[in-house]
Formats: sequence, C-alpha cells, structure tokens
Amino acid sequence: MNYMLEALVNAVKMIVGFNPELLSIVSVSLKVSFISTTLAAIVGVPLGFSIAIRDFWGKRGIIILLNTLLALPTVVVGLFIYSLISRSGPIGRIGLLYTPAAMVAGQFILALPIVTALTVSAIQGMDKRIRKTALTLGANNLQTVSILISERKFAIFSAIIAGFGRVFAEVGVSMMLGGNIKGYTRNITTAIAFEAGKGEFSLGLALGIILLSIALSINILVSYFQKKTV
Amino acid sequence: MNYMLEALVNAVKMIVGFNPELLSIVSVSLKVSFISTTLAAIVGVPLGFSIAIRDFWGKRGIIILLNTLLALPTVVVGLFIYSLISRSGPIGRIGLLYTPAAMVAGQFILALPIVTALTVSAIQGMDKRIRKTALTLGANNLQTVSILISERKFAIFSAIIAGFGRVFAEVGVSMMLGGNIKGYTRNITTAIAFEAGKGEFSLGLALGIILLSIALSINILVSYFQKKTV
Amino acid sequence: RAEQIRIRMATTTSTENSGLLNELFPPFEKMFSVKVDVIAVGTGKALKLGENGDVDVVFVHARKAEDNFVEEGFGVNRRDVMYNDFVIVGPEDDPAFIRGNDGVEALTKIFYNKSFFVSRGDESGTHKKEKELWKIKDIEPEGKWYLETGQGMGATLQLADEKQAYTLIDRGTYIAYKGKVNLVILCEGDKRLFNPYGIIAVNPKRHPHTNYIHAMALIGWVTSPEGQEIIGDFKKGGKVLFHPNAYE
Amino acid sequence: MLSQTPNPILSIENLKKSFNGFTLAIPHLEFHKGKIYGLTGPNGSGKTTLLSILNLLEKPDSGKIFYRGEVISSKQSQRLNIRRKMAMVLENPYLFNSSVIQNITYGLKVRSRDKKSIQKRAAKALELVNLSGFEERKANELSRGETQRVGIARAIVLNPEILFLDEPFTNIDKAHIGVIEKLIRNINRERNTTIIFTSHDLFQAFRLSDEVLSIVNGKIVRGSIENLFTGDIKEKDNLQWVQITPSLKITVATKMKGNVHILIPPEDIILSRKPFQSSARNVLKGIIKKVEIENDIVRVGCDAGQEFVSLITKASFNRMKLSIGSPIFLTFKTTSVKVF
Amino acid sequence: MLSQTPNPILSIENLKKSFNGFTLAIPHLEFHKGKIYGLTGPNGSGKTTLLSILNLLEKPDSGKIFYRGEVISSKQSQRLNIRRKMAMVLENPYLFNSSVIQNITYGLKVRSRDKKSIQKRAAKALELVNLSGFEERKANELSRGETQRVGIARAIVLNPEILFLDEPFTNIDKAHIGVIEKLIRNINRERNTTIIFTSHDLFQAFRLSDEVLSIVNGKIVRGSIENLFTGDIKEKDNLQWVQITPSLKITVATKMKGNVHILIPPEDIILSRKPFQSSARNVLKGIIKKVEIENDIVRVGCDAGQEFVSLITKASFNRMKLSIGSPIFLTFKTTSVKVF
Ligand SMILES: Nc1ncnc2c1ncn2[C@@H]1O[C@H](COP(=O)(O)OP(=O)(O)OP(=O)(O)O)[C@@H](O)[C@H]1O
Ligand SMILES: Nc1ncnc2c1ncn2[C@@H]1O[C@H](COP(=O)(O)OP(=O)(O)OP(=O)(O)O)[C@@H](O)[C@H]1O
Ligand SMILES: [Mg+2]
Ligand SMILES: [Mg+2]
Repeated sequence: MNYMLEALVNAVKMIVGFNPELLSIVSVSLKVSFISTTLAAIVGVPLGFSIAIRDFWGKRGIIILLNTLLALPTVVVGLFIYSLISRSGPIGRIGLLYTPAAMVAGQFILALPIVTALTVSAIQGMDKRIRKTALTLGANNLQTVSILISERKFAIFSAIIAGFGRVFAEVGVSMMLGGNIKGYTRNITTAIAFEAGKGEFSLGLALGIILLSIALSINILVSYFQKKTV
Repeated sequence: MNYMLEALVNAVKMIVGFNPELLSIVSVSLKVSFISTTLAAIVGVPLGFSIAIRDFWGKRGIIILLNTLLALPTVVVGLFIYSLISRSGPIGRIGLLYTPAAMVAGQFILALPIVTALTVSAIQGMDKRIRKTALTLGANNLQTVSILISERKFAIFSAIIAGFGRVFAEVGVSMMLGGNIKGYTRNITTAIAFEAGKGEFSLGLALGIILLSIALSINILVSYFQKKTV
Repeated sequence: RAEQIRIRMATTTSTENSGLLNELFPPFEKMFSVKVDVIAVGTGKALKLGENGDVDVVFVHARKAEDNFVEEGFGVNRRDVMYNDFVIVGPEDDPAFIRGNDGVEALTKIFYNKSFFVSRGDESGTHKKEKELWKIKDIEPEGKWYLETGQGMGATLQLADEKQAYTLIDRGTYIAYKGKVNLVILCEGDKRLFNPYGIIAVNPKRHPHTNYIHAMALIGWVTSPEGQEIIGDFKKGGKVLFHPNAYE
Repeated sequence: MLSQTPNPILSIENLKKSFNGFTLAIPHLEFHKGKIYGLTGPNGSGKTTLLSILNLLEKPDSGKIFYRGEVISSKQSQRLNIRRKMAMVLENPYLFNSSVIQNITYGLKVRSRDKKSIQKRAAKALELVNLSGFEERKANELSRGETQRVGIARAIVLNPEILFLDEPFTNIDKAHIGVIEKLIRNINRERNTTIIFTSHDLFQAFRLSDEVLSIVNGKIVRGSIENLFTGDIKEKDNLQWVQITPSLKITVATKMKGNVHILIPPEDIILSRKPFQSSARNVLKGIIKKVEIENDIVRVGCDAGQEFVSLITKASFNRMKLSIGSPIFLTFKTTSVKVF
Repeated sequence: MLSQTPNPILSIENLKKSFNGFTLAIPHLEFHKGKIYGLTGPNGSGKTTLLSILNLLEKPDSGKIFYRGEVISSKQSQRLNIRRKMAMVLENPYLFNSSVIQNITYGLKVRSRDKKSIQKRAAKALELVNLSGFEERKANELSRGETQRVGIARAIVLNPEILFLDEPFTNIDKAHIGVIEKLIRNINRERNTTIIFTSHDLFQAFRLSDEVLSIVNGKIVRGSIENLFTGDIKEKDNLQWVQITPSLKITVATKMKGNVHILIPPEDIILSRKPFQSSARNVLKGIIKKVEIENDIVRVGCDAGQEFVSLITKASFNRMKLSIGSPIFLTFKTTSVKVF
C-alpha cells in the first residue's frame, strides 16, 4: 500500500511546513517525557543500585515485583492517577488533571520500574572486584555507587533510554491524564491516536515518523555524549 | 477515592465468579503475548548477542537505531502493520487483520527492539575472558553463544521479561490489529480500554489488577525456573 | 472456529458502549448461524475500514459522510435504522444561561459568554453534528474557551466535567455516565439535535472478498420489524435511547 | 601468640569467619607500626579472607578488630575513616575502565586531595613501578603484569599507614620483582608504613619481612610453613609417628588422632655430615639440593624423601664444607614437631 | 631461528600483530610434537599475545600459522577443528558461574563425548590437581590458587595435542607447584603432548622445558632472558659499551645507537676464582649469592653490580670449590653480548 509513501511525504511536508501546531505537539512530548524520565532516573538508578548491591531479606521478591511492574498498562496507571487527582479524588483540589504535570506523574510511574529493574540487572552481573577496589581505595558509599555506575555506564544508559522510549511512545497515560487538549496537552502520540481515529492513517504515520526521528536525534546526542565521557 | 477499593472488590469478584468471558479475555492476552515474546526472544537474543560481541562498521549506528526503536509507539506499529495487512494492502489477501495472528505480529515488532537492545547491553559489559575461555575449551559459535547467555542469564531474562511486560501491557496494537472483537481478539488491555471508555472505571481497574496478578504469577514462575537452572 | 461464518461490522464506540448490539445481534446470529464481529472505532475510521474493505458492513451516524461513502462507490444499500438525540450538558449553575430547547441559540450564548466548551474535535459523528450547529450562525469557535480533546465521548464528557464546561453529547453516553459526572442536561429536544444512524454494506464489486450476502442479511435484520422492535424496547437507566426509523 | 608490645596498630581478638566448610579462626593477632609481615600458606588457607577482614571489606562472623587499640564497630563512618588510612592491592587487581592515570588518581580524588599535588604524586607512583609513560594507556588493555604494577602504584600513591598486598608479585617479571621488593622496603623505611603481604615464595617472605606468619587451614602458625607435611598418626609400643610417605615417618608427641598436619621449624633442624648421637628421635638421611644465602643465614634445601629446609649460620655452613650434592643428615627433636 | 626438523606440529611465518605502540613480530618459529617450550620475557613483551594467536583466539595482522604443515585459514570450521586439538589456560582463568565439575566437563561436553567417560575423566583431572572433593563447590567462591588449579584441570581433561599454559603457576602454593610441575612432565611423557607455557621463573622454565624461548619487546630471543640489561650505548676510542649503572659497563659490538637492551647467555659466562687472562673484553668482579643444581648443571647467581647468572657443570663447580659468599670473576666475550 502507498500509505507508507504518503506518510513519508506528509512527514517531510509537515517538518518543512513547520506549523505552530506541530511545534506545540512536539514540545509537549519532549518536555513531559524528558521531565518524567529524568525523575525516574534520579529515583530509579540509585534504587535499582541499592537493590542489586545489597543482600537483604525479600530482595528476590522485590525484583519479581519490579519485573511485574514492567507489565504495568498505561491505562491502569492512567486510571489510578485519575482516581487520585480527579475533582472527586483525594487530591482533586490541586487541579492537576488535564495538565502536563499530570502526564509527568503518570509517565514517571510508568518509567520508574523500567529504569529500576534494568539498573538492577545491569549492576547485578558486574565484577565483584569493582566494589572491593573502590572500597580499598577509600571510596565512601556515594563514591562507590558512582564508580560502579560509571563502570556500567552503557547498561545504565540503556536502562534510562528504555524508560524514555517507553514514556515517549506511550499514549494511554497522556490521553487519560492530559486529555489531548489541543495546544496544551496534545503530544505526538495522542495526536497520532487522534489522527488514526479519524481515519487519517497516513497523517498518523507521518507523525509517527516525526516521533521516531526525534527519538533518533536524541539517541544520537546521548550516544555522542556517552562517547565523550568514556 | 474509593475507586481503588471498588476495583479490588470487583477484581476479586471477577476472579471468584470466573465467567467464560473473563477466561477468554485472559487467554487471548496470554496466548498472544506469550507467542510474540517467544518469537522476539528467539530472534532478539541471538541478534543482540551478535551485535554486542562483534566489531563491525556501523555497530554504533545499529545500537542507536535499536535504542530509537524502544520509542516505537504502539499506534505507529499498529498503523504500519495495518497498512500491510489491510485488504487493500500488499498482503491483504491473507486476511490477517482482526485476528490474533495480526496482534502477534504487531507485538513482535514492539518487543523485538526491547529484547535486542537489552541483550546488547547485557552482553556488552561482560568479562572478555568468558568468550575466550569457551573458545579455548573448544566451543563452536553456537556453544559460545549459549555459555555467554547462560553466564548473563539474569540480564537476558530481564531483557525478555521487559519485552513481555511491554506487549502484555500494550493496548494500541491489540486494538488496531485485533479490533477488540468480543470472544476472539479482546484481550485484557483492550477490555480495560473498552470499560474505561464506557466510564466503568472500577471495572477497568479491576481488570488491571487481574492483569498485574497474572504478570506477577508469571514472574514468580520464571524466577523459580531461573533459580532452578542456576 | 474456521467453519463459523463471520461478518465484520465497523461501528462507532458510542454505539457499542450503549450495549444495544448485545440485544440486537444474538437473535440474528442464531437465526443465520453467523457471528458478528464488532469493531468499535471512531466514525471516520469506521468508514475508512469500509473503504479499505476490512469490514463487510458499517453502522455509523454521520449522514453526510455516509452519503459520500455511498456516492464514491464504497458502500451500497444504505438504510436508515434509528436515531437518538444529542443534548447539551453543562454545569448546574449554567453560567451562559442556555437552558431551553434551542440548540443553536444555546451554542451562540456559549460563544458570546466565552464559557468553556469542550469539543471532541475528532471528525466523529458527534463532532460533525457540532460543526453543523455552529455553521448555522456562521460561528467559528476558537479561543481559550474552546477545548478540543480529540477523544471519545466518554473522555470528553469527563474532561468537560473536570473543567465545568459545556459539551454536546449523545444521550446514550450521558446516561451511561450519569452519577459519575456533575453536569446536567441544559438543552434538549431540538429537532436539529437528532442523530440518525445508517447501516451500509461494503460494495462487493469493489471488494469481492467481503461477505455481502450476510451483510445484507444483517441489514435486513436490523431494519426488519423484529429488529426495529428490539431497538425501540432497548432501555438504559429506564430511558429509551434509540428511536427506530426504518419505516419513516 | 605474637610478642606483645604496648601499642599494636592493628589487632584481632577471637576472630571467626566461616564459609561453607572453611573457618578462619584467630584467637589473637597483632600488627605493629612500621613492621613488614609476610603471610604464607597453602591455597585456600584463608590469606585473602584475612586481608579482606583487616581492610574492613568484609565483616567477620564474630570477634573484634582494633585499630590503635580502638575497637572497630560496624559504623560506616568509622570504618570508612580507618579504611582510608589503609590501602590494599587485591590478589587479582581490577583496573577501572579508564586510563591508567585515572586509576592511579582515583584514591586521591575520593579523598578530595588538591588537584595539583594529585598529578605529581601519580606521576611519581607510576615511576616507582617503572611505568612512566603509561599515563594515558587504556587500563583494560594492559598485560597482566602491567596491570599488577598499576594496581600497586594505585595503592602506594595513597601513602597509607597500613598497606595490604595480596600476592603482589603475581605475574611480575624478573627485573621488576626486584623493583617492587625494593619499593616495599623503601616505603616501609621512609614512611614507616606497616606492610602486610602474602606470598607463596617463602624465600621472598623471609627476605622481605620482619615477621613471617603462616595460615594453615584457617589457623595462624608462627613462622613459615616450610617443612609442612600431612599424614596419618600411627602408634605402636607407646611410640607415635606420622606416616608421610610409605618410606618416610616422623616421630611426634600428640594427643591427636587420624589425619594431621605437621610442621618442623627450619631453624630446629640440625644438619650434620655424620649421623649424630643424641636424644632426638628423628634422624633422616638426605642430599643437599639448594643453597641460598642472605644476611649471614644460609637456607639449605635437602631432599630426604620429601624436601626439607634448614636454616643454619654461614659460619657453620662453611665449617661443614657443605656443597650442592653433599649427603647430609637431618636431626630434630620430637618436641620440635608441631602437630595440628 | 630454531632448529628445523621436517614436521613441526605448529609453526609461524612472518607473523605480525600490532597494538597501539606495541608490535609482536616473529619471522619464523616452530614447535615440535612432544616437546615442552618455556616462554619467558618481561611484562608486556607479548607472551600472552603470542599464545592467543597460536590458540587461534586472535588473528594476526599478517603472517601465517601452520598446523602440521597445513596453513590455517580464516575459515571458522578449520579453526574450530584445529582449536579442538589444543587447550589453553588463560593467565587469569575465568571459571564459569557454575560448579567446579561443570567447569571441568565443559570442554568434553562441547565435544559431545559420551557421558559416562566424562565423569570419570573429570574426577581424574581433579585428582591430578589435588582438588578431589571440590566437584560441587561453586566455582566463583574458590580462592585464587584453587581457581588456577581448576583452570589447569579443565584444560588437561581434554587431553589436547598441544597445551598452552599462560603463567600456570600463578598463586599456586609451594606444595602444589611441585604437583603441577610433575603433572606437566607426566602429560608430556605419557601422552606426548606438546606444551608451551610462560613463566617469569627462569629456573623453572629451564627445569621444565626442552627449549626456553624468550620474548623481548615483541621479538623472539633464543634461550632465556637471564642477564638482560638496559642502558645507553657509549662510544670512545673505537670502543663501544653499554652503561648499565654508573659503575657497571659492558663492552659490546653493534651498529645500534641510543638506548638498547643487551643479553648475555648464561652459558657464555665463564667463572673463575682469579682474574683470567684472555681476549674477552668483559671481566667483572662479583660474589656468589645463590647456587642451584639440576641434572649435573649448576646455576650460579652472582652479584656483580647487577645480578648475573652463569651455568656451569657440577664437575667444574666442585673443582673450583665454590660456595655461597665466595668472591668470583665473570668473564665473557664482546661477541657473546646480544644487543637489540
Ligand atoms: N565468598 C566465598 N564463599 C564461599 N567460600 C569462600 C569464599 N571466599 C573464599 N572461600 C573459601 O574460603 C577458603 C579460603 O579462601 P582464601 O581466598 O582466603 O584463600 P587463600 O589463602 O587466599 O588462597 P590462595 O592462596 O589460593 O589465594 C577457600 O577454601 C575458599 O574456597
Ligand atoms: N587488547 C589490547 N589492546 C591494546 N594493547 C594491548 C592489548 N593486549 C595487549 N596489549 C599490549 O601489548 C603488549 C603485550 O601484551 P601481552 O599481554 O602479550 O604481554 P605479556 O608478555 O603477556 O606480559 P605479562 O608478563 O605482563 O603478562 C603490552 O604492552 C600490552 O599493553
Ligand atoms: Mg588468596
Ligand atoms: Mg601475559
């Protein structure tokens, strides 16, 4: 079918045409996913780290739980947060629903188990001598954590990027908590769903291509940055 | 809000009540996600493996591409496959649209980059001596791959589980390619979306709880199996 | 499963959500030993699926688009089946004072008062109806007060409730959400708010693989006296949702 | 167990650490400021385990460790403070996946030392292990011996009060063994560093250290473990002996039964050209295989069914006109034989 | 370079392998069936690199390797076939994260050997390294020396035609060094296995091998690298020498300039009680420090500003009445000094 071709042409047209609506959609996506991933990394990496490095009762259970949460459906996260922040919910007063902040909250919950679980698996397999070496050289706890992270930089980056990919591509949470409000909470994925719902498949695909191009650019940047810090 | 409580009560009721519709929904979810994850593992693990272990021109680019594909939105995969298997598409004749097989195809595409990228990161950080040791002891290529995988069992399991989590929880592909046909392609996530769309939030949440319970059981099983094979 | 004859029908989410189809189809399925697979999507997409030959029959509510669909040769044998009506809902205190039975007047008041109005903005039957109504007074709704959600009716209603805004909604969905939202019906009964449903077979000349025979059987069933009776008797929350009109 | 002077820098009381089937048990042990200790012992005897515990990397199952008389608790901050006064080279050093210089400076950086001095000290440390010019090499592309030497440089750059070296001479080439030995001596002399190292080379342990300790099967034995044998206790006519090989038996006095280790301190073995009339029950005939001299002490290696080592003075060595290949008699008392 | 007999089991032609700043370059080298080769050389000289290439783990940048005269291509299947005739113990053996017995049997399993014989052979191999009873231990909880011995057992169980051992004695305790040495000799004798091992212990290399090869800076040197020194070429009055230390100079004949390595084969150094009138330009005065005997050859270690080793016969050693501490003169010809 020529949907794909049409979509490509459309994508190029959109990018070249550069209308403000596209700009708004893209910037909502970027802003929300960037913030939620950053938060998930700040919480998830040290969390995953301490789970991996320590021996404690229930460790196995926590890892199983984390792996289970990888199967957290966006709709469920959406419903859950909705039930908290809707007008009739316990913290409805704040008026978070249908704001980018609500999207961030939902995406954070979605990304957190991914970043944490993958950090655990990144750290768990590593050479036991690394930690010992850091200690013998006088590193304190924080310093030990950071050298371990730096030794497994690639895997930790992968964990964060997997988290980012998940939230950048997700639609359920954004739709339910953001509301897909044009010019405010409409992001790329909700726009895609919207176009697809109208039967505008090639437009939807074009937006999909734009989304992937942005993800690609981000990954190239990250990879460049990663290389520089090696 | 008491949505959560209501949802819990509903979930328990549903499980205890055990109606055939729930059974059908659950079995569609399990069957489709299990098959798609297995296929993704069969392709993705060796693929990720050979990317990680070999040095070739463009390796960096392929890894960047893989990481980009972690941000593949379900709707885009859905649209893409739809454009292929729709009656007016190039392979429309086969009549795949709105069948579980179409869902499997979409979920496979979704899971493949996850399994592959995480396998790459699992393998990349490993001790270089492992491969050398296998070779010195006379392992052929396949045997080398399998000992390396077995040495990084936990991380590879994590990669596969992350892929499973992604597809078990996804709704876009199932909705677009399966069509949410009652008793045939309706799975847990499309059912959740359906209920939520009707405003039956607590029913939706209840189904979400059931989904997570199933994911938990699967993870417990996998973890048990993993422990046994150590 | 292979022996079972199946036909696929694309319809709108609101139709399926109403629960009507669960009453209307089983007798037909039994009678003809056929299974109806319902694909519930937006109106635009439902028609697109018909256009692409992915379904055998479409059951939607967007009169103009339906006519186009038939004119362009994608569908044949369109029949009227039933209608329901739209209502305008809004906050109890009705800041724009739209209470009454004139839909166009109500929208005009909302426009001048710049009260929040939530539109589905998704080219669905409801959205098309809404645009039709604005068009009558040549109003171009735009601005901060006019929120486009691009979502289904339920989500749109919830959003309107959250924002304490007005919205146009089909009665069936509103009834389904009653008790979950605080918005009340402020404007109803205007003939211009009626919402006719049509059923169309996908053109077998264009898509020979479609199950035209059974599609026609289904069309026959829903427009038969028995089918029409089921529609007329279907109630939700004690209220009749759809008015059969195959014979009008 | 060791000579006790008022203020050991590090000491141990009633230490126990068990792994499945292995127990390290040390009732009492002291290490003194400015001394070099050589630790020897068979594979799996607990050397590495002991060093890890002393460096506070691992916690014992029970028992106490004292630093300058102060008991070391399980408080993180105290352990870190004391650990920062020490440095350790693991038996199989891991170099961080960065450049050599970054490895060397790591310990200084975590101590937030001022940046200028860091570079100078690092360059100096590299020079001491004869790896100047390796600064920018990738650490994980070094050869095994180079890795070992970087590991040593990375520890000594910290100028620790106590330096633990777990088999520091592993894979180091002949020329550099001398360099590293000299380095250890100099550090000890110039900085008064307490050094505890392990080695399987007993000659080296004696050459380098003020005191040689041995571990056998988790237990500390004073002196080196030369002349360590294993066999079954036999008894007949009120006479007890250990059967080492079918043709070699050594008379002992013990209450133990079954399979035992025995150890004969090399300084307790008397060498003579002729069999030697004495009360000593053990007289073995052998042949001289190896001779080495250091500081007026001669270490003589003899083959008497098994290899025995005896320490004698240079004077008596010369007096006896001993040389390689000479036949010789080894005599030692039953009470000199330690059984465990 | 080596004596060429018709059919080497493994040979090398014009091999080159470069890393940043290092090049291994071997014009020609042969290894023969049933011989033991000891490979020595300073850290970073290329020993491990050579073994990795011979075991077909790494490919050279250029040059050819022959197995029984047949050139080894880059075809996977051929390389695998030939590699399966060899076994190698890495300098730092990695044990798979499973039990000891699973490590030992791995190589047999990948060769699909029959299950019954596998168990027997594995038990036997463990016994040979004196680790019977370790079957079910977790491999990654072993001590370093135990790990090394498991690594050796894991290779010998394969009964290879060619066995590569990269510093096999690393961290092995004193008692077991003998066990492993004996094991190497027996395998060689009983199975006619070709063995190529590296070691920094030159005495050991001589003791154990039929031929000692050395690598210095990527180049093969015949014999051991005892008496290897480094210094600058100086020239005056048509006389060239290398200044090793301010007080030690050695006369040479070379066209090279600047910093060079020199090497004096130990068998070319003549020992005498008195200075010895001869054409030899190099006469050094020293003192005897170490004496070791094996098979009628005595290795004498002397301190003459630096440590020199000389090989003489037992007969002449006894004739000269040499003993530890004796003053001694070392004499060797300018042409005996290899410069590179
Ligand atoms: N983490 C561990 N878990 C279980 N057993 C262990 C562990 N670490 C060491 N052991 C066992 O404890 C004993 C002592 O080990 P240790 O490493 O201290 O020996 P070592 O004296 O250093 O030996 P080597 O000379 O081989 O280095 C060994 O039998 C070893 O197998
Ligand atoms: N993968 C690599 N990348 C870059 N340089 C390397 C690599 N492997 C080895 N080298 C360098 O090549 C040289 C030879 O290394 P090799 O490991 O062969 O030495 P070696 O003779 O085995 O030394 P040692 O006695 O220390 O084990 C060293 O200078 C080393 O730093
Ligand atoms: Mg050890
Ligand atoms: Mg090496």
